[in-house]
Amino acid sequence: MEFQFTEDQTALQEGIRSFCEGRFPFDGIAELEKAPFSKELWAELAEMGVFGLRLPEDQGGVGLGMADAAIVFAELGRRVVPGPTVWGAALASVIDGVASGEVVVSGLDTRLASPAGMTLVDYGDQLDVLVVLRSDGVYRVEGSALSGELVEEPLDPLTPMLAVTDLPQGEKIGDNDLAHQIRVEATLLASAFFLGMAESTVEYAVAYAKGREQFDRPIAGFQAIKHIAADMYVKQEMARAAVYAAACTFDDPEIGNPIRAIASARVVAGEAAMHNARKCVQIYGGMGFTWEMPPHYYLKRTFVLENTLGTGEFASEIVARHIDAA
Amino acid sequence: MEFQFTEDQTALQEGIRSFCEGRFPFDGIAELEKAPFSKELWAELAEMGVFGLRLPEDQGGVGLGMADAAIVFAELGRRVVPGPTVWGAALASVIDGVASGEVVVSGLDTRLASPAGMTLVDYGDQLDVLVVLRSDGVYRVEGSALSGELVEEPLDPLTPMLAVTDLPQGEKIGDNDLAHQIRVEATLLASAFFLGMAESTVEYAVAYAKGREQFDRPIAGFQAIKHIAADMYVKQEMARAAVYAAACTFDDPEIGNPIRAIASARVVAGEAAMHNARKCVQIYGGMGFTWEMPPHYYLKRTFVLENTLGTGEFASEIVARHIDAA
Amino acid sequence: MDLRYSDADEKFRRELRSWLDQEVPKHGAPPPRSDWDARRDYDMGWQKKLFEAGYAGVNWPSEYGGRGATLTEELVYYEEYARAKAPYVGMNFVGLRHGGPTVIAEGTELQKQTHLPKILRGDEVWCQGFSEPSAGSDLAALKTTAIRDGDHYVVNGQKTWTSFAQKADFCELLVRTNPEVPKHGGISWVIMPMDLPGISISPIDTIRGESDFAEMFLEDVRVPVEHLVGEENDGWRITNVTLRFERGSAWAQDIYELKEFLSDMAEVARNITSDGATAWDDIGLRREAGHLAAEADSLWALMKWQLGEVARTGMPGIGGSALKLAFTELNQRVYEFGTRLMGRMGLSRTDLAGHRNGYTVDTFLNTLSLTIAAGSSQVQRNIISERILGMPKEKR
Amino acid sequence: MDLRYSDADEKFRRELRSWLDQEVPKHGAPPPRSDWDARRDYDMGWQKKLFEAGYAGVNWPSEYGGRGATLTEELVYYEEYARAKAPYVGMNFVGLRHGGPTVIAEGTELQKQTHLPKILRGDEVWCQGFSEPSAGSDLAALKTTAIRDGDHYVVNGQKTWTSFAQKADFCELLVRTNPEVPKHGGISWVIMPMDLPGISISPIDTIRGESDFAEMFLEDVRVPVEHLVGEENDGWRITNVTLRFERGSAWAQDIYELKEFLSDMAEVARNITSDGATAWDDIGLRREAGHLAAEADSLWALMKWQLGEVARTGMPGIGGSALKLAFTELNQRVYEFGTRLMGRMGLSRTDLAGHRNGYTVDTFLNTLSLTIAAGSSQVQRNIISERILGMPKEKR
Repeated sequence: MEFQFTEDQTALQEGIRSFCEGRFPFDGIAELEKAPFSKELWAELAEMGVFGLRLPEDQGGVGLGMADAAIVFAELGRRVVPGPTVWGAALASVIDGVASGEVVVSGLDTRLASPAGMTLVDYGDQLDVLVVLRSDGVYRVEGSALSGELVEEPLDPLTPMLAVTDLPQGEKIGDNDLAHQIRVEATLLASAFFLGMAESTVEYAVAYAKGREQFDRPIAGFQAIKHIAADMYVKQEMARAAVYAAACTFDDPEIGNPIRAIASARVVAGEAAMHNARKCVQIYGGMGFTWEMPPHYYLKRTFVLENTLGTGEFASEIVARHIDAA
Repeated sequence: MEFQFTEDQTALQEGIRSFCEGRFPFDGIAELEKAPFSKELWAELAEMGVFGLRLPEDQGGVGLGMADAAIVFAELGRRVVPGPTVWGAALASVIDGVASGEVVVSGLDTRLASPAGMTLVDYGDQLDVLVVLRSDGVYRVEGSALSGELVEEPLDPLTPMLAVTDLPQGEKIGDNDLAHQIRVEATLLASAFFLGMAESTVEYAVAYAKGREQFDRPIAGFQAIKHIAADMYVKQEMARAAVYAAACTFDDPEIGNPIRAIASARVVAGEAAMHNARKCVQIYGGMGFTWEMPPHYYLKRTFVLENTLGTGEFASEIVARHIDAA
Repeated sequence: MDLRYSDADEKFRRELRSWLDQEVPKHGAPPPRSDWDARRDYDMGWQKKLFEAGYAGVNWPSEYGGRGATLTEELVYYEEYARAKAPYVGMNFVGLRHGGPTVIAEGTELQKQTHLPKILRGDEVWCQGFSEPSAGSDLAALKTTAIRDGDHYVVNGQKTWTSFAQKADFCELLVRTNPEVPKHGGISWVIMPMDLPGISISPIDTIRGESDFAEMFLEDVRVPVEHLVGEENDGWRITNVTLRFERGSAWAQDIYELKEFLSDMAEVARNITSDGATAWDDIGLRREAGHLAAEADSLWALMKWQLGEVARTGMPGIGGSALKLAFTELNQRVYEFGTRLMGRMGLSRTDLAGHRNGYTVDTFLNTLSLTIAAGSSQVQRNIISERILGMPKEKR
Repeated sequence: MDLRYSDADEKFRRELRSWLDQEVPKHGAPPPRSDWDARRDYDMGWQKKLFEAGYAGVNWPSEYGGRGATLTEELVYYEEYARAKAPYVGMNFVGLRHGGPTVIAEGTELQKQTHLPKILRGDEVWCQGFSEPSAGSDLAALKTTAIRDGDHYVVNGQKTWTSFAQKADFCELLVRTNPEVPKHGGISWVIMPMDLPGISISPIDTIRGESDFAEMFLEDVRVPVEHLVGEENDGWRITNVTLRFERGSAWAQDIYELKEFLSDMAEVARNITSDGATAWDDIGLRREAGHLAAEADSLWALMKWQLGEVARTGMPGIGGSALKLAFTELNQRVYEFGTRLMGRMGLSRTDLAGHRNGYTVDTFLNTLSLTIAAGSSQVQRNIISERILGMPKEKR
């Protein structure tokens, strides 16, 4: 056992971080908002191996494991990278052309309740394929078959939504086992994305508090602010350990029960992202309530992911179901 | 509308407070622990009007309302006064001799789950009468019919418990309407008791923090401690308003729905008592973990009351049931 | 203790309810956010209707156009207003809730006569010029200066979070009139006409998008000295009067709306079905709704308790900090609950297919500002611990 | 990243599990709390058995009687120990978890040879003499003095929260050897034999009743200078070594127990029936249990992550503060959950009719001390914010 990054993993992390920081710098976010997602961006991400990371090399992938994928997705989360990346990486082995970046894919789980008879599809106007997880299996819907109107003001400015009134049934391409597999893998990747967001909001909040003076000193010197930051840090640390432990368990199920480990990671990482984003807004004070500052992007993306594959509450129930099987 | 104490109510509060402070001073608590409860104490409380407060004068009562009773029970809570006082005041109109102090009564609600096939009866070795609320109505069990062993180490040193293995069925003395009435009244009195405990623990915590020096200053000067205390104060204020509003609503149901108001008060006051007791232990630090200091008595009594008439979670469900009927 | 409304209160309620039932639908839906002229017409037109019907300034003195009624009638007003989902106070917010009450408490007779009737009639829009970029929680650190020049103050500086600055006629402005003394001692409270030369405005986008807030730049703005409220350099005390109003009964309507919103969400939950069960069948969700409603109930009761104090003293007490803290924190939890209930529909800030998803999530975003503005939760906890509980002040 | 135990680890696990399965039942139930002699026999007898079977000091150096194994084997040890519900470490706590590791890190060769084997063999009981009545969170404010007199220190003062003082052979004692310098600079760390004249003991009753803690009064106690560990006046640094152990891997067993306890509570919940449904049928309760288990899982993972760091650096990192904070707070919530589940049975601190009600509520009470002792949650948050996040220190 050596539960630390290997040298290769550190290198992987540095590579993807450097790509994300260059490609999604915060001072370019206003520009990005105009067209948050494009086929070109998808291809760039594919080029970086984001989708094909876990595919065998003979299928055009990189042949790495889920632990490596988690590292990559934590980095995407740190910069709230737009696009249905979680679905892309979870579906690369199911839908041809995703790993190479030729096919833009997103997904939808019909279990997620919504009070209206309407389906919101992330990036629905730009998809080649939408994979729908229904109660009896997995369905493939062609992007061209999706009709509806773009949501006028999506909660997350980097996640445009198509409001589809009549979701086509599509072609059945897999049974419940496949649906389960997709849910599990995508949940882990989403958890890693949450982790990255939880890390970034700690860093932003601490840096801002150090620079912001009130009452003749940096607000970072007030115990109230320090203790909020300390709790944010603890949530980040728990999320990190849980996400990577779940990824290792996925890669090597003899370590433990991957279903429980992934659900636990989902609970803790989702909560870390939400908690830290909200506290980041609070620590930024009035500036945290402005569009021009970073915190709201993290809060909003957290809500998107929270409603993508089942909520944190739902994941808690899964953990409870496996409570005797550590 | 004038939602403030009347002069009479202020006088009532001062009277009962002065009695409780004299009769249950904190430096006499070690003595009290040896025999927390007795027929004499019960008679003294009866003398103060604790049980007969709401009975008409021609039935030997004082003829006051629930708002006045709430004031009295908040004062009992402030000094964690021992004895089945909540039951006594709720049952004075049901069991003869309680108001005058001749008959010691306690109660039991069989709805409260317990993992063992055993019934714990508060002060079970000293009762004249035990009133049992069952799913089909109200039953009277004579104290002499209760057999069992005293619990060796009751959680609350001021609430001895008899572990009764075979609870007698008793004599049916009322239907579900009576059971409902008793539950509602007792819940309100318990909420007032919670309120008093929540107030005391704020006062204790703040006083201790002002006197305790660490890092060359009173710990009351640290923002972390100040903010904990502020939150305790807020919980106390919410509890006070909720309890007295519920009592007024009970006395005058045209104001609103007394069931919802009482359940709301129960939720908020119970939580205030629990939160404030735990934070009081924390602010006392190591001393809060010692038997000789007051905080643990409040924490332990809170657990007793929490398990007396239905938990706070149960009360939340009642509020939800009445959510459309403010 | 008496929570029963008087017969007079109930009579007032019946009349008001019937008037609102008739007038609210007639006033129609608010115009788009970006159409400032139409918004001013909408907000001020509604205020004029209230005034003409005798419902403006319920507890303001009658000699200045108010109803001169009791605080309980004001409470009835807020209840019925919330129940009728009447138009948001909008551009009248600062005048009715801050500026007006401050002028009533501290203004000269002339100031009262000049402004109060106009505020009530919907003829004057006020904005707030308190915060500055480097004076947020530490409001007293403000740097905007007002230097006396004859019978004028010459004002220079920058304000932020100035709501409705674009359409305001007057600004309640905090300025530094004496830079030589410790910061709390040199502040004054003035009424600045917004049509003076030297004022420029730059809108602020909040996390909800375009907003009613702006940055305001002041360059040699000449404000006549008779616009000073109270004594020169006594502005900090006066500000605390204003802030106390903001922390006191000003929340009544919002708390009542919270209770209404929770009832609405219960209704929504009863209509969301999945696998044959409704969301409301989930006992965990019901408990959470009940818990939030219990807290809302207790805040509503606390509001009434504090009104009892105001009735005795004529001024919201320091306890308003407890109400502000508790309300703003609960408010976040309630609308976050609602947003969760909306599921994926909550990912649109626009209402979809007649649902309140957009309203819910947008209001949730707004709740995030309330634990920051008008004294953050951290500042309120300082106030409570120092001024109510007597704990020592922070070492500086 | 690799979370798989090696084949050697698994072999160790099989042997240890089989040994525990055999020996734990044989060692019987612990004696009553008040019978100190019997308790020493019970605790130290068990330690001797561990030692003889080669399971004492799993990662202590083999030259001093330890197993000299890896940190992962130590983790296996804690897992199996918790799973087997083996005897509580009891009187061996200070020696095994604080004093021993500190001597390994900072002691002289002679000190190591003198004490380490005896601690491992169950021949030496240690107690901790750190806290004083006026030096709790501010440990460095301690006043107990040690004045050099020839080849002895003459010690005077009062300690508190000295666990097992009644039966201890040695005390890890913090004393002030230089009162002239700022408080952190004048502290030394000494091993005080408990049979010296001038030591008196007064037991402390905790909120659980009688306890293992005592106040310790020191009057002209003459401690030979060779009992000094490390340099004179370097005690604060050394103390932080000890505290880091206390905040680091020392929690492994407790975290694992938390996971086990939650499984047990799920079992209990499945057996509590009311109106034909079990407590476990309540989706709100299940979610809460699942949420707590998720947090316990993540703490267990964080423990392993930090062990990976210890393996690299040889010392628990400052991150142990995060683990201590998270664990002690979660611990309270888990046992409060258990206590709630027990319903009225939780009102007895004695187990009733074979249920774990007494254990559950008594453990809950104990969890309240853990957010206070060894650096309160407030102190840990200070450490994290200042030493990890680089935020400014409190103004003093």
